[in-house]
Amino acid sequence: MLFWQDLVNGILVGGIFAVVALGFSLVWGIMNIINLAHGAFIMMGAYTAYVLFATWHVDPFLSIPIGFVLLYAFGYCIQRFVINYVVRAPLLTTFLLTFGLSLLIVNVALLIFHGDTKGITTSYSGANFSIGAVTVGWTKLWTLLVALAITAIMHVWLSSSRTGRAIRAMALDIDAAQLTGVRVSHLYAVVFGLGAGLAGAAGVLISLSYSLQPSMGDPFVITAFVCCVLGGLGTVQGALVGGLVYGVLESFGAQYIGTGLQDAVALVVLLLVLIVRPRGILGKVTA
Amino acid sequence: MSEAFLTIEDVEMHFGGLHALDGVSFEVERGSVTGLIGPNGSGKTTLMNCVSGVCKPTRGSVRFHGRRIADVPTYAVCRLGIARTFQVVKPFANLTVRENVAVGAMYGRNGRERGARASFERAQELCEIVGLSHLAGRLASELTVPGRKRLELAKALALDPEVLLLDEVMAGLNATEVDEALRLLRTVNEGGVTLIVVEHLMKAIASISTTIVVLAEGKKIAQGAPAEVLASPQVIEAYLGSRYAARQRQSPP
Amino acid sequence: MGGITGNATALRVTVGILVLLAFVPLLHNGYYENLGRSVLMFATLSLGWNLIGGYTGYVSFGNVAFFGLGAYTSAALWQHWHQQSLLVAVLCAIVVGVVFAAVLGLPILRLRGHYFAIATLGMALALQEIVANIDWLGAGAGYAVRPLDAYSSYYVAMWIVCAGSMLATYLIARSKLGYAFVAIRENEEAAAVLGVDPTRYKVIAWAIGAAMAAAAGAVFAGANGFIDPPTAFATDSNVFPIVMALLGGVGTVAGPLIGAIILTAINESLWSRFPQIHTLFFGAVIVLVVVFLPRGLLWLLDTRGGWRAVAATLGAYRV
Amino acid sequence: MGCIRVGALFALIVAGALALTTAVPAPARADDSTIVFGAALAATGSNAREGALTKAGYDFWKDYVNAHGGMKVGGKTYKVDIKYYDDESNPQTAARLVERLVSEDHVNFILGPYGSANSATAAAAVERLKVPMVEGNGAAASIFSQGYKYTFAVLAPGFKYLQGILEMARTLKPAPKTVAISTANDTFSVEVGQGAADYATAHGMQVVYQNKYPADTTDVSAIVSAIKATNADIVLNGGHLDEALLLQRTFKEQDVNAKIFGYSVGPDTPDFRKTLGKDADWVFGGTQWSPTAKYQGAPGFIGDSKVYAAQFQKKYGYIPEYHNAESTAACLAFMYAIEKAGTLDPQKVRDALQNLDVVTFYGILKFDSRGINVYKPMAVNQIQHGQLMTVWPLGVQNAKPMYPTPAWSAR
Repeated sequence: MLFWQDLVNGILVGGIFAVVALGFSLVWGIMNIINLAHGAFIMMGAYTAYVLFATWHVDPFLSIPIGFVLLYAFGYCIQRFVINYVVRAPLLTTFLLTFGLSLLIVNVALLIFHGDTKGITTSYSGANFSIGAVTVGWTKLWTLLVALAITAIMHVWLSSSRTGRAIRAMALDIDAAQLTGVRVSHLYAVVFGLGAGLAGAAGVLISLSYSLQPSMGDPFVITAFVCCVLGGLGTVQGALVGGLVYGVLESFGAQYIGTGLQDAVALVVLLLVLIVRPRGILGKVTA
Repeated sequence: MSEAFLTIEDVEMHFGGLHALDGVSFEVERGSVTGLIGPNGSGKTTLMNCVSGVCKPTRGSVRFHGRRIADVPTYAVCRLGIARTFQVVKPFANLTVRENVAVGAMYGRNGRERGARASFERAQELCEIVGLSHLAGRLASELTVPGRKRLELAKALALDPEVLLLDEVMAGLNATEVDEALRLLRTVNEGGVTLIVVEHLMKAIASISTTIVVLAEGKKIAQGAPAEVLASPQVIEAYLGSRYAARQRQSPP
Repeated sequence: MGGITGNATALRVTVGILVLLAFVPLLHNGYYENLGRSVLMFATLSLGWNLIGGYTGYVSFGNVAFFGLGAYTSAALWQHWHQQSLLVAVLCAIVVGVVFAAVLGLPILRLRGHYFAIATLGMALALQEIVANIDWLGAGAGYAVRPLDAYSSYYVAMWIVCAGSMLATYLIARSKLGYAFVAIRENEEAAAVLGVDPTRYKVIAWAIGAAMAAAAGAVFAGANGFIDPPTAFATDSNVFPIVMALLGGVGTVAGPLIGAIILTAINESLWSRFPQIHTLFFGAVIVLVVVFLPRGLLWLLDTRGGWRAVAATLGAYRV
Repeated sequence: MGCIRVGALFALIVAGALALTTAVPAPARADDSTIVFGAALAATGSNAREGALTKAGYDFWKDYVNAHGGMKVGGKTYKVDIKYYDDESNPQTAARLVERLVSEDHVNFILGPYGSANSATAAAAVERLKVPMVEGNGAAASIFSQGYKYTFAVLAPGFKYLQGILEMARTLKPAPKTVAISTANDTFSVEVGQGAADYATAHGMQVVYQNKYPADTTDVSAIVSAIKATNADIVLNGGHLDEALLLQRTFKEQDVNAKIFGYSVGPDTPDFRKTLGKDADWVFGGTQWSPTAKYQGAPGFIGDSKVYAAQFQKKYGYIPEYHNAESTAACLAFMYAIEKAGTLDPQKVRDALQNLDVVTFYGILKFDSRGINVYKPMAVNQIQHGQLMTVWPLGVQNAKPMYPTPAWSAR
């Protein structure tokens, strides 16, 4: 009986992981940057939803686009005026730069919102329905549907829109793209902005199910990475597949191996996938 | 004669559908200088990669002192006594020229006997031989193209090789530099090192090689003494196309 | 000036400071002794990371795993065998660290770049979780470790471990081993053609670094008086050493200790003046160091590069 | 040429850094008519919030004593002051700051940091420095397993936290039989869970589920679905505020019903009630103290919890919870011990603390040989229609427990 409940739990949580991984995968796949501040962006998205909900009672699902736009602008500026200066530097530099940024953002949030734990409890939070023995929370189900919608939009946008194609060209070869008139510094900022925006949207979704405090975002960075590796880098569907697989894995790992080892199971799987199949399930061969 | 020194038996190399090498076989005697020529894309560099163990042939084998090169991991090939230079030069950019060469001296065939200090001395000697002694203290990234070619040669020699594979070492050099390079290669050959030279400069190849092997579209189309091979119609046709070869036949030089 | 030890004058000044640090216990001031021990600990961790991250060019985010293992080895020795001797603890910790580094290194070191960095981060986090579920090691609750009565012996032990690590790095940087590491960093394929077996030397670099981290962990466990998974595998002990190596000078002998002193000084002085926002300052310091000093302080002073090279490199990183 | 310039520049930088450290102003000792306490408390990091609550508890006592003529020690009256440092919720930092407070700032006594891990390292430090420390926020027994003589904890030990709820449950009709326990995998929570499990089995209840989850977990659905499968009468959790919120939400989301929902940390803090709103109703919380507890304190300080709560709310704007109260109690332990010892000599004050036996607004303060206040009983609170009421033990009760908790659908 537990099996189905855990499978459903895994898929529902996998939806959140997918949106978290989406932004991360874009920034990593296209600009080869591991964004350790991704968790801090998620936290900013969650707090945006909280502020809107607490002051004007804006329903979190409505504040997803707002969170996206705010974080897009924030991400665009950070890339354009900070990260662009070292974007071609060795991996160690960009790694530590985003770690420093994350520290900065989290501590600013701590100053503004203090350490106390906040949460959003809407009229419908906790509402659920049952199919046989399996209980499904409406909030989590809607989160999954929104996650699928965001992935679809991103996929369509990347493959068909002009900017989308320019970005994919840039991912293949910066210099070649620059030769054909692609304004790389602007497009880099667009991509990082998108990554941050998607993190903001994920943050809003997360604020519905999880409690909020300034360092809430940090565990999600590792989750994002595991999903990208599992699903395969550089493709939008990769992040989605990775998210769902990781959600189910963590759910079963917790149930059948031990709730105490929940994270360890996922990390060990990450190591195995990295060693056996670094390209991930859907990934194309990266350099 | 002891068992064959270096034999290439029916080597094939497939990249997906493309047959870069299609059954090439020939032997190399100890102490000889074999020129390897052929138009672009004839498989010269691929063959060099197979001989130097950088890649494993799809079929056939390269044997050195009877041992299959393919079975030996890349880093151990140089300890067998095979060294090579790269067409696309690969220096250690942040190390000085002397340090670049020293690494070869430390981990090459006789590397085990040499300490760090001895390796540096050997590296300094090699810098003088290839004419880089005045740049020995500079970073490898500061060298010009000809300078980097000399560095490649010095690094290969540092491995104390029995066989040295030279992949277009003289490309891009002016006339005087080519003569200097040829003189250097002759002294190295006289020192007992067997050479396999890949070049496009016919004059250079002809003057230094004892035998020449010609490749075209992955097949060996000729092998023999330089004068005889260079005059053969198939070689000319392979290089300059059939029309030119036809005119050549009617009015030989 | 043979060897890749980095700027010679800076090295002499740094060794001078290390010798000065040896006299801190004579001050009989608990606070300075604790602060000094922390600098020496982070310097050792930074030296350990520097071998794999600086010299061999493989950025590892998992060296805290070996620090934690060292700490737990020493804590287990106290908890189960009532063994308080520091020498035994450090030696056992080194053995445990090297064994784990070799066993985990063989598969993980086949990865490169981001994949390697995150695989090591994943390894450290997984190890923390696993240790938190082993009852023999105190599981999540961890356990207290009764420090020796002669408390300064922890300072002296940490000094010896740090000096030993620095000496080892210096000897390696002047020996063939150092050149194998650096060759792999510069260009792994070219290094292989020159006879350097990449896997072997990467594992050696990681194992030596692991030994240093484990030794520091063993001394830390006793000095700290309490060990639980979050303390032994703390993120700070993972990231600070890297920032310190970067600030001081990656791929040099003196860089890690210099970075450790400067960063601890900044952190400590910020503390007393701005208790609320000193972590925020720390984030800002990391961002500034990474953007303007990507190759560290010593690289600036290094006669090899000079100011032109600095400007050129910064220019090359821009888009 | 290059080397000298380089060396000089380089030495300058490093010397500057060392100077920065030493230039930290070592404040001269205040005049000798003030007793100075030192406290390394979290202002940043994961315990930032609880650190602030602890500071409020300490400061409330300091201001009260200074306003009421200070402390009389051996015929002389002293003002009282407390010096704070931020330990970043980091155990090593807490130990280093305790060293600094004693050897740099020459404080007389040490008030404990927040959290079990920080208290453990601080305990090792004060043992060396031979300066007594009283703490109110480190309940893990492992701190006291090393035979330390200079550390005292005013709060009841970790294993008693959830026992009050089980003790109350046995007196309720229909008597609940099965218990499910989930705990965070850290020093304090594991002990809380084990204490509850031992008490349950010792009193004829059956523990049908006992499991740990990673300390900073973001997903508890696996635990909740496993607990649902056991449909236990009593569902208990030993952990932190974040997990308490997460669990309570997921219980509702997966429609998990039980007669009693009990948490070691959560119901007492205003955030729990504010965030969950009516979903927080009926929840029980193990607590060291609550504003409605009826204890009659000895003279020299506020004796009645209600008066303490009122004056605290007037000063800080929120009703105090047990974090504040136990911090004030830690100061009270020092106050009564110092006045009894009649001197500021650390050794004599330590002995006075060891033999202390006094009742305060917070309850009895008495330490066993290890320094733990095993004599202090745990109270039980319940959130009834949004209000926090003390429902157990009978002596301090100001409302009857609402039992059993109705199903989610029936609320």
